[in-house]
Amino acid sequence: MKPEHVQMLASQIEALMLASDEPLSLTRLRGLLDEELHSSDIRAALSELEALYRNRGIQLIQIAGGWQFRTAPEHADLIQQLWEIRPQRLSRSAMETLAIIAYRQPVTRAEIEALRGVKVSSQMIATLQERGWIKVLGRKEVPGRPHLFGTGKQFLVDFGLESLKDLPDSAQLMDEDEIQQMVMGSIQQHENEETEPGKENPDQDEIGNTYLNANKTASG
Amino acid sequence: MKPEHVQMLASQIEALMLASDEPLSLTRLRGLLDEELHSSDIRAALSELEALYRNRGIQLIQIAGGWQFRTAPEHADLIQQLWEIRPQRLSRSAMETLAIIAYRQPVTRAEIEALRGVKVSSQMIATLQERGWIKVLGRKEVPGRPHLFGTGKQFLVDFGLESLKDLPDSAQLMDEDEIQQMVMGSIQQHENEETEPGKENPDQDEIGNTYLNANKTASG
Amino acid sequence: MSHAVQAELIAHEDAPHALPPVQLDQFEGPLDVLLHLIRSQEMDIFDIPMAMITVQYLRILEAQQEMDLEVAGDYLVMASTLMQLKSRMLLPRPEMDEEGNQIDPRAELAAQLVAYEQYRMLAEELNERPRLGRDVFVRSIFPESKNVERPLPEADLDALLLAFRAVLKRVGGEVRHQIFNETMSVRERMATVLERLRKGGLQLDELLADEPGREALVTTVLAILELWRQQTITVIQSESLGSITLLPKEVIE
Repeated sequence: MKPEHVQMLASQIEALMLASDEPLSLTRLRGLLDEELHSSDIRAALSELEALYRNRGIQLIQIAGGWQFRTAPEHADLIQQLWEIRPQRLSRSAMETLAIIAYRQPVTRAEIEALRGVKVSSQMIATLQERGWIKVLGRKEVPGRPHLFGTGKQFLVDFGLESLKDLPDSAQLMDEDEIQQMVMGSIQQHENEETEPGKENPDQDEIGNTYLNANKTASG
Repeated sequence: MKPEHVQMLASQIEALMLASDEPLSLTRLRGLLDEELHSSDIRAALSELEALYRNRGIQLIQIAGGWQFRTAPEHADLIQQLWEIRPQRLSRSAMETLAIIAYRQPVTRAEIEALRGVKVSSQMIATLQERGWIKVLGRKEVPGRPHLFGTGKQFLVDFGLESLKDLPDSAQLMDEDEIQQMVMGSIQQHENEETEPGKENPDQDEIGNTYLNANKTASG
Repeated sequence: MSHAVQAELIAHEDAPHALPPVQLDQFEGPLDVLLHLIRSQEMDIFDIPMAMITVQYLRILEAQQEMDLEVAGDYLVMASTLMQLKSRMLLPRPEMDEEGNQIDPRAELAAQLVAYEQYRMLAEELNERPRLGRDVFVRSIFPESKNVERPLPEADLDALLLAFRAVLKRVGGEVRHQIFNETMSVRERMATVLERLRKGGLQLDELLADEPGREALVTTVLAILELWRQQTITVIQSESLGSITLLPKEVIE
């Protein structure tokens, strides 16, 4: 492979390493990168990166069958200081995952992914489990027998909830416009039902339907 | 400061940047690093890092008053693949509303509606608010005391801006008076041309071009 | 040649045939439609042929069969503005302001269009900027060396609810209704039942024995039915009217 290709490859791998929340294995990298690449090309780019980051504040290390960026061990104290000042906030994606598990338990990872439209990493699940906020309730009897997740006791304790019933009803979480649309919808339905026999008020009916249809088109 | 000190400092900053979940400001860095350091030393180390990461898969970007590591934009597809993300599209109307708020803040909903010529739904305002892109800055002291909207910090973070001054083309943006003048001027010119004897087919093109050029400059 | 005559001539030309058909829902409002008409036909924004543009605008409006009433309002207001401007352009004598200068009735509309076009363009530019989470990404977990202890994340109910709202929004009305219609109490009970079944099978009576009151009983039954429907548990009744046994699909290793 030409040097500029190795460099391009190294650039791609560098970006993947930063964005990934799991160590990336050679197999995974090959799956993500150009399919025609040989493992040896990827290895070459990885060693180049490893060398590049040697003796720097960031290192590319091999762990759990893959590669990952870590801060250099000599800066441990500094990092400790950085983290002590402000406790970690859960990332937005972790929050969404937790919320889906809370409202939708028991739920599988695939179901969470379907709702979020994004992959849910093992690392994220592990973080939530470690915190005691979620736990495995059982397995779903579908191919692969995936774990079913639910919230743990610590979730109620930490979020100040007596029981899951104290979580606001999901309907309460809608905003003004959505509620108005729903109300309009049900009023209309009601009116349709009422005027059905004698058709006493046909005009209103028609306008209402137009409105409803338009809404459906808009949301569809 | 000696070169090896700058290098040590750069290494420390590099590690902090990797371990922080938000952009780190100069003040924050100084608090974490050796107290006897001057801001200028930190700046020097930061520029060295910035240069080092230019044209790489990872970049050190100045954002919302701080610095942060981000993947280079050219690897967007790759990371989307890694995360199995369907890139979220924001509606044009949401983007238009956001643009008006960003460039015209503080601005009321009625003013946005007047500019766009359509109603702005509460839902859209809520969506932008939830993302932290806009927030209520206060109320306008006119009848009804409507909310005044402006952009929030997350807007800078998500759109990769150091401050509002970095908004593209803000200098070229014409305000109401300037537009008024431009329109009056152009229309006047037309009338003159049209009343000029012998000029039956006014050279509309020329004025159109001037306007288009002005537009191009603004977008460039 | 006066505006009036010019406008009349154009109106008779039946120009719209040159325009490719457009749908109203491609647009963000009446100003967007007008700008499309003006720019695609290379008209001069400071000398808009009112008669032609009004005809074209109304055609697009007519082609749209169903319209949200609220949105329709904005389009209709513009239609009446256009018609009014068109008729003002037909007046034989030009209107004058206090200082005796000619007033072009279209000035206000032109200013509105210029202002809107600016923001339309800026919105596009803003949208094209590399955006965090779409084009550029940051690190989301921070696994540093072993001797560094990371404080545990803090619980924040508001953030949790906000996150859930965001999910609800994304999945949209209908899907949302299908997915989140069970009440929290049933969900909670489903989790409890599953947990109790972890150690092996249970008789239905055993499971229902501890339930205080009718509502709790109903909730548990609903939870069992839902788990059964989802094929998370097996329900066995060996003889009619015999006892019912609930089993986890397979005891967890």
